[in-house]
Amino acid sequence: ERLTIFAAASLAGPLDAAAELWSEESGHQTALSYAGSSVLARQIMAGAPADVFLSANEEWMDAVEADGRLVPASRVDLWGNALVLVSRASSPLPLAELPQALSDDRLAMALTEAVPAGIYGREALTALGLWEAVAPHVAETDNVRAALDLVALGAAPFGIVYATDAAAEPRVTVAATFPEESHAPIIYPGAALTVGPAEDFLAFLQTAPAQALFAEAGFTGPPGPAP
Amino acid sequence: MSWLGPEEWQAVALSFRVAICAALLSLPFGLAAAWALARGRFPGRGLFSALVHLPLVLPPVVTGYLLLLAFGPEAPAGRLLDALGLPLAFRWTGAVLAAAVMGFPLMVRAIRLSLEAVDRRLEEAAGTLGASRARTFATVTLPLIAPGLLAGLVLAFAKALGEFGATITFVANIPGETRTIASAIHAFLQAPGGETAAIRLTLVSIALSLAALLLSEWLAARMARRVGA
Amino acid sequence: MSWLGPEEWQAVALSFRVAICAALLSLPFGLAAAWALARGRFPGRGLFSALVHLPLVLPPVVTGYLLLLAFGPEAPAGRLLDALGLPLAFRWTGAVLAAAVMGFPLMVRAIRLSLEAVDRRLEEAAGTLGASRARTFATVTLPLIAPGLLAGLVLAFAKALGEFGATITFVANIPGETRTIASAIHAFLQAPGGETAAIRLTLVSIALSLAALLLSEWLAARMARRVGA
Amino acid sequence: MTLSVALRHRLSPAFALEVAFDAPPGVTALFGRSGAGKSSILRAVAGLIRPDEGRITVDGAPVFDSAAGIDLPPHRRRFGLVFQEPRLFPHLSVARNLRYGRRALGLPAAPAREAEIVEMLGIGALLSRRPSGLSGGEAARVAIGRALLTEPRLLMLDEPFASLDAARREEILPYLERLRDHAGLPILFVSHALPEVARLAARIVVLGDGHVLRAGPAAEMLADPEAAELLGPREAGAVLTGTVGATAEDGLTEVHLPGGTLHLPGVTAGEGARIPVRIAASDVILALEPPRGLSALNMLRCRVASLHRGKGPGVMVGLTCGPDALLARVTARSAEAMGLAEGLEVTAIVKSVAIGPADLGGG
Amino acid sequence: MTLSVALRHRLSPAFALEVAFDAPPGVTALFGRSGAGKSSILRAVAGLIRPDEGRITVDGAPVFDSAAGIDLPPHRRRFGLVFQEPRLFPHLSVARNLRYGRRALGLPAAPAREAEIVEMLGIGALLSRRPSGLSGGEAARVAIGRALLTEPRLLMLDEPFASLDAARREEILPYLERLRDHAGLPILFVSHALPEVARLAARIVVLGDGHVLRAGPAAEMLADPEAAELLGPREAGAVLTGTVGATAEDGLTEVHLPGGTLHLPGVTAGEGARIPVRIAASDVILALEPPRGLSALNMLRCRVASLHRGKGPGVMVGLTCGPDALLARVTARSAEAMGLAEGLEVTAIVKSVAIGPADLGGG
Ligand SMILES: Nc1ncnc2c1ncn2[C@@H]1O[C@H](COP(=O)(O)OP(=O)(O)OP(=O)(O)O)[C@@H](O)[C@H]1O
Ligand SMILES: Nc1ncnc2c1ncn2[C@@H]1O[C@H](COP(=O)(O)OP(=O)(O)OP(=O)(O)O)[C@@H](O)[C@H]1O
Ligand code: MOO
Ligand SMILES: [Mg+2]
Ligand SMILES: [Mg+2]
Repeated sequence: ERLTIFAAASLAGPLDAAAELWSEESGHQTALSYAGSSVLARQIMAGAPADVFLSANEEWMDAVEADGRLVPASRVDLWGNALVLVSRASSPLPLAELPQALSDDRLAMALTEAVPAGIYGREALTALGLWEAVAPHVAETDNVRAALDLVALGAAPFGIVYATDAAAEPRVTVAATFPEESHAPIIYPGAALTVGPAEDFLAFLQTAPAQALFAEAGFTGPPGPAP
Repeated sequence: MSWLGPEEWQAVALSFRVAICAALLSLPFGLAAAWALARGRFPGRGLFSALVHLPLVLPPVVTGYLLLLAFGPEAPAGRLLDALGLPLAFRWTGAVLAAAVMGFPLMVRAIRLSLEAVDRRLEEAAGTLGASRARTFATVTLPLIAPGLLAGLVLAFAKALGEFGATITFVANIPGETRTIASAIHAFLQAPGGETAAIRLTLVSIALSLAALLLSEWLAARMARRVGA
Repeated sequence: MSWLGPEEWQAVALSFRVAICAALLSLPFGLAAAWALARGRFPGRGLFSALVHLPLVLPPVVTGYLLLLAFGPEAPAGRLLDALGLPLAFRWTGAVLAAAVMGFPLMVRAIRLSLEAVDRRLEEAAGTLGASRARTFATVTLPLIAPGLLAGLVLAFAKALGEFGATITFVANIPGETRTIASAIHAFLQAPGGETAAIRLTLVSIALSLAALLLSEWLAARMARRVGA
Repeated sequence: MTLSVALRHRLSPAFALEVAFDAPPGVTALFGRSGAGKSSILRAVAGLIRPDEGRITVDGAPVFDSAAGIDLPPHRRRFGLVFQEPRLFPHLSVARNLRYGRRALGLPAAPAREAEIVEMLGIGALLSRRPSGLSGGEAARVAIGRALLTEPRLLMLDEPFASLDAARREEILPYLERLRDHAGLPILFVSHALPEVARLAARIVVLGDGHVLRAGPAAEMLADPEAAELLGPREAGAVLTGTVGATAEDGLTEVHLPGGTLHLPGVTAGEGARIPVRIAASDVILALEPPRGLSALNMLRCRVASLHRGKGPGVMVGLTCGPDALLARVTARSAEAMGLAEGLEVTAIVKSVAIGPADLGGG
Repeated sequence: MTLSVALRHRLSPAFALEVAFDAPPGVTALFGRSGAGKSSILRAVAGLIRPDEGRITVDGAPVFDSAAGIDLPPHRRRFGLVFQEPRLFPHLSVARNLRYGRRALGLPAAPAREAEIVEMLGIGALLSRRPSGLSGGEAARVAIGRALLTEPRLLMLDEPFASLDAARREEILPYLERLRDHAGLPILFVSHALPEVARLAARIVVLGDGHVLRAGPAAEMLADPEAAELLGPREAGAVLTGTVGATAEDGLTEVHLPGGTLHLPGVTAGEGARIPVRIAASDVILALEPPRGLSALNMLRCRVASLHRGKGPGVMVGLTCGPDALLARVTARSAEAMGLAEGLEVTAIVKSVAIGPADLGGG
């Protein structure tokens, strides 16, 4: 019997490893379908035969929950992440100096009204009083990886991405990390859509060996118990 | 290409199967649509043409959503097909449908251009020689539009290899079932550190399409030589 | 359509501009490539054909990525164009390039099909009447492939309207500069509750393409009437 | 089997067809200047044009009837048509072009018939070739063969010999004559060459500007000085019917006419057969009395029936030679010098060799 | 200006061209059976086929020379070619088809010339139409006009009259004659109709299977009993040159030949002009002594020069009438009955009306 897991694309690396581990332990096969959270959520709401949903943001999980697709009480916050400013230069940059440092250049971000990383970034910049100044310079991308690519390839000097992305890209360095309080907590919620093995898998993801895999990729632990 | 992992091989094999099926499956429909557009004189021809072009005009994700709405497991059409033993949602068959739909405007246009270039006087001649309309179509029109059919197949095949927006939206990205090369590449590009795997798959994709293209060019050259053009 | 907000209007206007420019810009190149493929006999023709088809085969994101590599501000080609006063990065001009590249295989194939259907004997006749090769091309070949050129323009225009993967990857999504309808639709779809806005823009997109299609069908019908076919 | 055509069709603001004629078994020639509407009539009969109005029937059974709403598609009419251009299928070999019709009609292969037609048309060496490299005349011949092999119940030929040399024509004409004489099917034949028309056709329909200017039996039309104007004075002539007699060692065959005996070369019909003989008006010399010491062997005693002065310096003389009508074209000066007048007895001298195979029916 | 052609070219494993001939100013007819290679030669001369080997020169200047690596593209040769098929540009009106060449060559518009050609070809009513609806003959005429209007330095016509009626031919032939006589350009003329060839051509090149079977001046070729076999016996005849004399009231013009005077209708050349007159061998009757009371006006005193028995029942009689050579075709029986032998004096009788405008040069 195969467990179908719909997961946000940004989880790919450590999740593959975790799923393999769990398969060995439980004897269950897994099939991981990666895509953007929005796509996954809509598919689930259209009746997709998924057993587990791992979202990169809470809103899409909320939407799926409101649609009555979740196994009651199975929703759990699994991981957290940090938001960082990356650049190709190796020197750190105080966030306050970002507008000047940008001058006429572009700041790469995921879509600031649609994609979680972009939404968090805008929230943080606003909280820091920098949004007005940088907004005209923002180059929005479809997903956070594309924003990272713009920086990696030198198209934009700065970008705002997750710490996990920055860790995997040798061509960029972290110039600054956004203070945790400048944005809503970055939470990756998970939930079971079917009873049985799906719930077991969610439980497994919370075990130490699984969490270690994610920590290695730069994810932080769950920010406290689920609300 | 032993440097491809088993999951990647799976994606390559699936992509190939999906692309072939999509190209062949859309051929008769493409031919019918091209015929209607090239030869038909019916009200709403303009609208029909627009409908055919729609998958080109809409962002692929939108097309994918529309397919999901129409053929999803909870949509009436989807249920019907399911009952008929042809489930689409989140199956490779759905990937075929998505790829076919996305390549449809390309196929229709290629066939239509060929159809419009057919010398109608040859069809007249076939009629006076005793060939019914169906026979004339099969023995005169069809061979004469072979270049267009071939071009349509190549375009549909290539498009199917490259298509992921509608596919991933309609049937997700499930290894072995709906994870095509393009979906895999896309997923790899979204995950940290996936570039090398993405490049590997991209090269496979290019190789596949190159093979298809060379085959089609060879076929086209043979046909042209036979016609002596 | 007062139900569109000013930002949306901007996206519509920009999309229109990008699509028109992409279609027209790629026309001469498409013609040259189609000519080489239809008439040329040079080594590497198969590879060239594969290269032309590449944007169809590759996931759009990959194409966008490759464009970024080739024409990014740090790439030599990008620098050169920048120095020549044609900056592409994060500019609507870059969106035009991305759309043109994505539509290129479609345009080339349409023109090529028409070229292959041209009766070469008419070109011979033009030569014996004193027309140089260039003149023959301009006065005989070009008018005869008009259906293919028109089809190529329509396909490129439609594709440009629907294209966002390569565009957003290459030039991002900057309101007023590179946020086309397709990018906007895609963005709306990424957030819960964005559907109505997405549907509005989708309808505009359909209307635009319908207008372009009807125009092209009308032009094609006029041409056909003039030739009396 | 008889074809009846009556139709009205506007092709353009400037040109309309309005014709009615019958075509009984045998050859009916459509004759007329370029643009007169000959090809358009064939297209309408074949079902490729749908006339605005009219009726096209075969033995009374309509294949088209605008009033009754009948319009059989071309393939159900079973009318063969050799178009003015070859229209060969470029994707099929010559052999498959030839067999196309039989296969479409579900007729069994006819190797003997096919071999005969291929032989007659001289296209044996072309069978495996594609049409694209064929010469103009080669393509025309394949097109003729393709139509003949379908065994149609009506055959239409649109200037089939236009691009063929005289020798090739001589090889195809006897075949058409046999077809005409034995198959009992109506043949519509468009040609600008009156010798061919005269040789093949039993009836002539002269067309002008979409209308029938004149129609009637070929013999009458060709011998009618007035119709001769339409056909072109140089082409006018009479068609007489004679009985084949003995053939001498030197190859000349006697053909007996009521007014006398002709000695003709190249007659292939058997003794006793009745064959048409065309004598062009310009090939006839008139003499007041039978001359001697002349190389011309054929002399007929005739009586002047009519004299028509045309626009030029020529006079068309209608003659009756027994029951047959003959035409002679002489200069006005000769007519005067000889005192030609109605009722005068004259000798019509015809060179044997002026009557070549093209003017000889049967075969 | 003289065209010299010498080339070798393999078109297919089964067919190769290997020809050499000269075409001086005036008309050179290419004559030969279907598939003989006529059109292929025109294509090579026009630059549409690149021969494997050879030289094509105009007054010694090569337009093609395989040894020297010269191969002018078609448009730089300035050779006009009327193809066997019309090949009109479908996207241009008839008028713009006609003007295409002048515009391509940058020649100034020539309204008078254009009007003259349009009038001659009878295509005035078609000018604003597209080629697609034209009849076969209409399209052929437009194609002729299109080539004529480019004022080429060499003109090639590939069966230009194949789909035209006799009357239309009579309207175009005089134009070609004027062109031939006044423009001083070589004209290569492909035709299956020997009367046309005889009327227009100064030289005849007979082709067979890609080779030149025989070539020479038209008068010699047509009067040479041996060449007559190649041209087809029914088409053989002599071309004599006569001096135009007075035209009588009845429209007959005297044409003086050394052997006598002919009275011919339809002569349009002025008094004193020297014109060629073609007399077909089958139109000549021989008499031992001048007969009387005959409608034929033209009698020439001649001497029998040669007798050739062909395969059939005919004998080709070569005659010398003064310095002119004449051919007569009679039956063997007549030849025997008359005791025809070399040196015998005979009277050659020719009907005036047998010599139509098609056989009359000048104009
Ligand atoms: N591309 C080709 N491939 C093979 N054979 C060819 C090709 N072109 C011409 N031929 C052959 O060469 C021969 C000469 O052709 P061409 O067209 O010159 O003949 P033609 O004398 O003009 O005949 P026609 O009077 O029928 O027009 C023909 O037998 C033809 O089949
Ligand atoms: N589709 C059309 N539109 C306008 N005129 C047409 C059309 N088809 C034919 N005609 C005209 O109708 C007339 C008759 O054409 P048709 O082809 O029947 O002539 P035809 O007698 O066969 O002449 P030809 O001997 O030159 O082949 C011509 O003047 C032609 O221009
Ligand atoms: O996987 Mo996401 O929701 O595009 O960051
Ligand atoms: Mg016609
Ligand atoms: Mg030819």
